[in-house]
Amino acid sequence: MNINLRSIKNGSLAAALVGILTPLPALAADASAINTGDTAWIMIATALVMIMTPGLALFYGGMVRKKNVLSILMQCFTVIALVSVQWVLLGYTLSFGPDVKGIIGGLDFWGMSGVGLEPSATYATTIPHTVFIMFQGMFAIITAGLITGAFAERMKFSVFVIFTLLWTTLVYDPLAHWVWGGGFLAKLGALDFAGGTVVHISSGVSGLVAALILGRRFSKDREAILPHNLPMTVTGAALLWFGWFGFNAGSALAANGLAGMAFLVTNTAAASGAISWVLAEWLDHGKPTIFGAVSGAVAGLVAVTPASGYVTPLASIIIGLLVGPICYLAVSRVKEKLGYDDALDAFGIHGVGGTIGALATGLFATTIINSTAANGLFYGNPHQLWVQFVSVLISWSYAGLMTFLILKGISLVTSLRVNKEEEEIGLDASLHGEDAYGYSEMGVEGTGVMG
Amino acid sequence: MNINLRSIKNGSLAAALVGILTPLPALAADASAINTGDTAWIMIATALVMIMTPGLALFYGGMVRKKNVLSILMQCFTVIALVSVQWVLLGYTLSFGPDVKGIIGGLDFWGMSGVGLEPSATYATTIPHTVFIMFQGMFAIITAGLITGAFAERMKFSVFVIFTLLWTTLVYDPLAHWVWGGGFLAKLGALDFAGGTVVHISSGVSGLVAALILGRRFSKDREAILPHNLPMTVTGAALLWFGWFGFNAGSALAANGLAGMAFLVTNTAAASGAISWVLAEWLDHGKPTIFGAVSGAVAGLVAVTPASGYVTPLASIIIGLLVGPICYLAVSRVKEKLGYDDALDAFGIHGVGGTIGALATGLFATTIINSTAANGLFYGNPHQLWVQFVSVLISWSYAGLMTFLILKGISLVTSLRVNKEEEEIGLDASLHGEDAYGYSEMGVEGTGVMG
Amino acid sequence: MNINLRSIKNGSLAAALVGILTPLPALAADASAINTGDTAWIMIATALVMIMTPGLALFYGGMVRKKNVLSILMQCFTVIALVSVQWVLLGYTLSFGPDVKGIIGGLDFWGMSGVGLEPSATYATTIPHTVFIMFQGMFAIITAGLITGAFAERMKFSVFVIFTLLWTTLVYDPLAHWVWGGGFLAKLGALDFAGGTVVHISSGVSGLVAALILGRRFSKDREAILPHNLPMTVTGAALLWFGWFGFNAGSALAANGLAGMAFLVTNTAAASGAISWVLAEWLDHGKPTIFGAVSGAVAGLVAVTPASGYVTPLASIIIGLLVGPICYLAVSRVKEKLGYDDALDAFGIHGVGGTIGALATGLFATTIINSTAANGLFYGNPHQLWVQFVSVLISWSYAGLMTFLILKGISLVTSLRVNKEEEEIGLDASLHGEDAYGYSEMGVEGTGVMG
Amino acid sequence: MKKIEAIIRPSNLETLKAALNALEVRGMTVYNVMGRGLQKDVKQFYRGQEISIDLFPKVKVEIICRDHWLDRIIDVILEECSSGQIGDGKIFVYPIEDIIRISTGERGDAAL
Amino acid sequence: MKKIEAIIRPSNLETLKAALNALEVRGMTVYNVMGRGLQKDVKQFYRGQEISIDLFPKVKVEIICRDHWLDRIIDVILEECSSGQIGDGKIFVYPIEDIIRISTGERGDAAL
Amino acid sequence: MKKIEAIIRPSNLETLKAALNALEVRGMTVYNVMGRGLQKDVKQFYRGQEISIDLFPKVKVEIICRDHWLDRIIDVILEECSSGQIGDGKIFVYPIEDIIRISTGERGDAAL
Ligand SMILES: Nc1ncnc2c1ncn2[C@@H]1O[C@H](COP(=O)(O)OP(=O)(O)O)[C@@H](O)[C@H]1O
Ligand SMILES: Nc1ncnc2c1ncn2[C@@H]1O[C@H](COP(=O)(O)OP(=O)(O)O)[C@@H](O)[C@H]1O
Ligand SMILES: Nc1ncnc2c1ncn2[C@@H]1O[C@H](COP(=O)(O)OP(=O)(O)O)[C@@H](O)[C@H]1O
Repeated sequence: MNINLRSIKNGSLAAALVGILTPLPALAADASAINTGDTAWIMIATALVMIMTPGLALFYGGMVRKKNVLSILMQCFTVIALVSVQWVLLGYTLSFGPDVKGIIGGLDFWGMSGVGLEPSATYATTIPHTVFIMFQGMFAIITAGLITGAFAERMKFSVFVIFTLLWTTLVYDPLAHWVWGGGFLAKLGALDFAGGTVVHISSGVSGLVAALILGRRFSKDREAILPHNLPMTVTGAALLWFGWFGFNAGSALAANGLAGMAFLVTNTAAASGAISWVLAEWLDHGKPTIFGAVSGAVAGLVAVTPASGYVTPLASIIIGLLVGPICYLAVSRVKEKLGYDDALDAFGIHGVGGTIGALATGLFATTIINSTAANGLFYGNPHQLWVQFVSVLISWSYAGLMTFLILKGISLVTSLRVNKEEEEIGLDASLHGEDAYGYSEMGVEGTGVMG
Repeated sequence: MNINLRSIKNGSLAAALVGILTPLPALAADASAINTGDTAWIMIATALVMIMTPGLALFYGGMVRKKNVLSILMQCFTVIALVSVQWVLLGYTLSFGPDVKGIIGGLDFWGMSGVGLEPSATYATTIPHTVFIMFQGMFAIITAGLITGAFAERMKFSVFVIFTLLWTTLVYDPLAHWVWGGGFLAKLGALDFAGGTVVHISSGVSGLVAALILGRRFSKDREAILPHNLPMTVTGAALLWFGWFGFNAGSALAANGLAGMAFLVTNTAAASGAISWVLAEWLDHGKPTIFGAVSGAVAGLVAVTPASGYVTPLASIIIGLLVGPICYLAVSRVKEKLGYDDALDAFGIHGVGGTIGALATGLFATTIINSTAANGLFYGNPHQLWVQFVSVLISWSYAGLMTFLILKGISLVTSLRVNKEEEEIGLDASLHGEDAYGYSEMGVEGTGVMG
Repeated sequence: MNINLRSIKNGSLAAALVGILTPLPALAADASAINTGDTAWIMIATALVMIMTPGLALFYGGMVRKKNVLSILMQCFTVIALVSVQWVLLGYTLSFGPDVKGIIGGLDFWGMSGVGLEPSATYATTIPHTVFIMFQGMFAIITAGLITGAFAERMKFSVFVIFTLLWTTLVYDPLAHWVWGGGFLAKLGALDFAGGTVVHISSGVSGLVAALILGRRFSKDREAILPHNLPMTVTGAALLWFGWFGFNAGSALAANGLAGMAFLVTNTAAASGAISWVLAEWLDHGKPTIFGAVSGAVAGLVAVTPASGYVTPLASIIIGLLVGPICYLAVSRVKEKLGYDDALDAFGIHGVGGTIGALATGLFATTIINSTAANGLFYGNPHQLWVQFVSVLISWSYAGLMTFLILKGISLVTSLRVNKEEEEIGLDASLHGEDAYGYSEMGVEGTGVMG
Repeated sequence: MKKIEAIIRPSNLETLKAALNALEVRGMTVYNVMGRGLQKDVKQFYRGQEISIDLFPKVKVEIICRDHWLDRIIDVILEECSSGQIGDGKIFVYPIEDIIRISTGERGDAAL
Repeated sequence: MKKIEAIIRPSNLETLKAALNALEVRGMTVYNVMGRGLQKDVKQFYRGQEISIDLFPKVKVEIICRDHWLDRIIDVILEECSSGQIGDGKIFVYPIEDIIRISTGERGDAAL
Repeated sequence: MKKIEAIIRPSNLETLKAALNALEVRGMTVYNVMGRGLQKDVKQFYRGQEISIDLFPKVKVEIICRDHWLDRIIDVILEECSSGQIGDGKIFVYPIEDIIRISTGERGDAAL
């Protein structure tokens, strides 16, 4: 307020407008509390999580047909842009603002008001508040991005924009508050180090619901749909693995021993996930594939996400070995059987893998790794498994129900899908008026007629 | 010298040769002053800025025709190699050596003489001098790289090599000194946190001048030229966004609250730049494009660069919302009207965006964010806007004039462009004797006849 | 043990199973010794080294024919997965466990037993033990990955899996122990800052031997084999350069002045390597190529690897200028002459470049840069050159011999190569049952018949 | 013997292949082409620059067959690829003088 | 009816398309091909290994037309695509027996 | 004059080009095609989903030649490209009515 007044005293109205949302140092902790090492680590961890969403765009983009690759990149890029702005205006404060009845965060930080150069008084008190905000913001971004894999190659872009804004505000922000913002699941004692429920179950289950509501792609029944560029998918997977170090080890919110252990188990879980998926398919149909290897690695990363701050190296290997074959069966058998068109397996990998990880945390968590946390079943505390189960159940139900309501709501106003002809032409040309590879594949050297 | 003597005493002549340029710890500050957190942050920030130039290569490379993509990659890679060496030999000391009349830096540090393991006595005194040198060096590299977008698909490679060496020495190094090395613009009080004038205006305006001097591509009038690989362009944009965190937040030269705030505003400006560009084109021609989204994000990043250490989160959103539509009009309308062939819009995005950013800094800068800096117009200090305007004017004039002189000079010796036939064949084959995609697109599995 | 007991006391058998490999804080140093800045730097350096192997996959993948690109990506990804697990189970302790007669490390740390949140008592005592373990693990991964370039486009995948596991255990782990784990080469005084012998000579020479044993690709004599995607190769090279900052500067194991200097010389050596290779080919056949530029950069990075903690900036430029032309001649002349099919020049660049670097360290090393190390010949200490020569000789012999034995051993059980028809079809389809680019290049929009 | 060239929409290839299979017509060669005809231009936009696209991706299916098969194959193509919309494509029929199977050197009908 | 196959330089495609448009000849099918002829080899270099390239990227434009259009179209192609340099390309003329428009089943001239 | 279309395995292209060179037959146009015939399907797998591939990458070499050259060229193709295995490919021979060299406007044999 005082700033606001000052600026008006300065006779500048614009300043009033701007000033209104400028920091009120008053509200914040002491700057001297900042630890440069922790700050350096979380800033770079934030950059690492940021690059995961473009990584996801390549991971998904390589899997679709050439005529739809831009629509995938556009969806992921749009998520980054929209959620980045939503987060500083509203999302952060809904998730991490002062707890209101365990349900949602208060509006104290809307538009970054009261956010200065100092640490937050509540969270990550050794790093600037802004760094904590950005780190958490990148989680909100990628979570909304993950869903896109389920309804790829058929959703209208305009619908996608509305859906993303509603979903991140009504689904992600509350869930993040419940688990990390001092909400009721936190009070319940649910363990979710880096987002098994908040990130992977919420996006995976929402994806499944979206896939069911939108229905199958027309071409799906006519022909098999092959990835148009697997090297692109592998590149994306590599960026995901790379960024996941920031995702999990950054969730320690400091450059300490816990971060180091989270880093290690993240890597071994990814590795054993890749190994177990490839072994499963090798036994099943006789060929070890790179598509299987990267899928398994991502499954391993998903599964270890909630566990990464609580389990031992060996446990992480076991988690990876478990999740690979299960996700392989989910995408190669169950999906076929039930017939839903989860195009790029957002549910099959993130929904299933996140659930396995959340429950495995209830088995393998140990206070030896994290004295501030709890033991799991294998360390003599069966109750934790129950708590994990409850939090999984709540995440599934809430994400599923809300996604259903949001999409049904939108469908009252407009159809969710492009029409058959647009789908045949491809979303790149029909929705975005672009070609991914110009004419170049046609040997006419990327040229067209000027309009 | 003493080292030199010592080595000769050691009876090794070669040592004299090598030793001559070895560190003279005498000159430097106390090593105990090093802060490991700041050092960790600036080292990684340096790596982040380094990856921006390959990112730029992909961003630009995807926009050209298949037959020219290698020439783009070659130019960017050549810039990295040449400027890296020029910087340690001469560039750094010209930019950051002891100020000589506010115009240029002294030669004290040529060839890294006097540079040891300790911090500089003048700059970033909490990190090793070498780290500051490398961080600044990466800025010199990408700046020279940005220009290439303007004269893409037609400049001779030999000419490019000469131009790059002259330009970085005669244009970049002095400008960097004026603004960051204690030169006269610094004394004038110009605010340029991470390089709106030094990096973006200088490269953008130089690009425009180069495009005018070289003239339009022959094929430009015959046909529209489409990007041959937009996913490559999107990947490059993602790496740019990723690296820009190091570019802007690293410019705090410490892992502190200011770095955190710079990180945050960098992200929101990029996001709102993408949103505003896409909205502009959506309204203008009816299609939201991924090419527009990434172009807008880059425009937002460019515009926030000079402001990133001085403005509030909300201001960064406003800056992003402003720059998107303006750059969109610059590249889609103004360029057509005036008819210059700024092939990949180096001027349209960096020249225009950098100018907007530099001026916006004069509007939105506030001592609330950076107490060591000044307020802008909206915070009651109209003078700052004037200072910004002057620094913009000087950057435009100097970069434009020098680029004109350098290219005219070279054109006295040789023609700047490849001939029409070479342009038709493509620069990859005609200048570099390579094909980007081998024969593979021709289905003959990447094979040829052995010579 | 005590943990083991506790868990059993807790009545959980599974815990016994898991607990057995959980940390024994007893063994470790004091957590308070952790420096957050050093920890932040080494964690991110570890992530940087991790991304090098996918970078290598792209670097190599772009060089092969379209029909084999997935086999390359699969080999690199498999290396990451297998060695990640091997390292925590066995590799780390063999390399860095308590020295046994200078030959190998003891088994104290097998399966990460005795590894907690604290620093190691022996290595990098300012960062958590886990961080040191992961950093070193990434070196083991990329080393095994480098070899694949030599036998590309023809090795059976099953053979590759066995080979990798045996090679990393029998070749890499002992070598790492000899040089970095307190083994006999360390005692000898060999200088190898980041892995000239352990990483590059070992992989390069092993590659040469493997190429000789496997023999030439059938198609090699029929036709020239062109890179199917040079932009992919350039992207990979960029990631390698980017990651190499973590590789070399991270090897200081702290965020200090030595790290900063290693960072600087790494960059200049890469740059001058690129320059000298391009100049060499420009003079030789008249065209400067991007393939040459990236090859030279990698050669420069390889050569500076062992020297990066010991030499001055100028020395790094000289090293880069030397290694470019020599490697160029190795791959363009020597290989042709001798007729071995080192498909992607693993030996020509890593074997040759690593050898040059190891010897150059014996010339240019100076205690001015690293007071804890030794001077080289040019600083009056000829003995160091002799020591370097011996360590090179030992690395060549050991890596060469062991690789020979391992492959001969495997060939007793099964043939090492795919058959001629599988080679013609391409390894992607014949070994992995996948196509890199689906049908998309065929204009039928990435579709096939459902099985 | 005749040569049939059918230029069709890419999305019809799989169903056409299946239908020909049912007829036990397996032999075919497929081309990736761009076609222009009555189908009207579409607009694309790159950084606001409007491009009018008049070449559309098509697939050409080439089938060499004995004369008495000609009509049956044409009928199958019409059945599978006709939506009644402009842009469905065309069938061209050409004379052919000789066929040789490379693997065996057989000539004429025997080579099919 | 005739089939005209013109193998041209890729850089001539746009101007040829425009010229044919002016003639109201819209129907065409375009192929991406590689050609060898009198044009002499060029050298490429990969890590110092010399490669001699003798196949050059060309574009094939295929036009089916009524007989009386043949010469006019050939003239246009010669006008737009001839630089007098080796490598300009060739025009091949073939007989064609029948045409069917898939969308309607129309045959012969009517199908064009 | 005749038009020869040889559909061959990609791996035979280089040797065929060399052999034709020896015969001083340089002119040719090469197409990147997919072919189906007697060659039997192969299986691929994407995330466990089985795909059966029945189109294989082939290369089509098109050579226009004077009539008396026909057999010699066919013999060379048979020599270089025949492994006796199914999938070696086919040679098709077509009539051609006219040839024009674009650079000079020459017609008929002179244009070759
Ligand atoms: N005169 C022609 N010569 C060669 N190809 C043609 C001709 N007319 C049409 N085609 C091919 O047939 C395709 C479909 O033709 P079009 O006129 O667009 O629709 P329709 O087949 O319904 O008439 C075109 O894209 C082109 O490839
Ligand atoms: N005998 C031939 N058979 C098939 N295609 C040919 C033949 N001769 C030339 N061509 C095609 O025509 C193109 C141009 O021919 P070329 O001899 O290089 O120049 P010009 O057309 O001026 O004679 C070649 O690249 C090739 O695609
Ligand atoms: N009836 C046909 N029409 C057009 N192309 C054909 C026909 N039969 C075969 N081909 C082409 O010839 C190639 C090889 O034929 P295929 O039957 O597989 O082996 P072979 O040549 O030994 O008989 C096929 O891939 C296809 O491209």
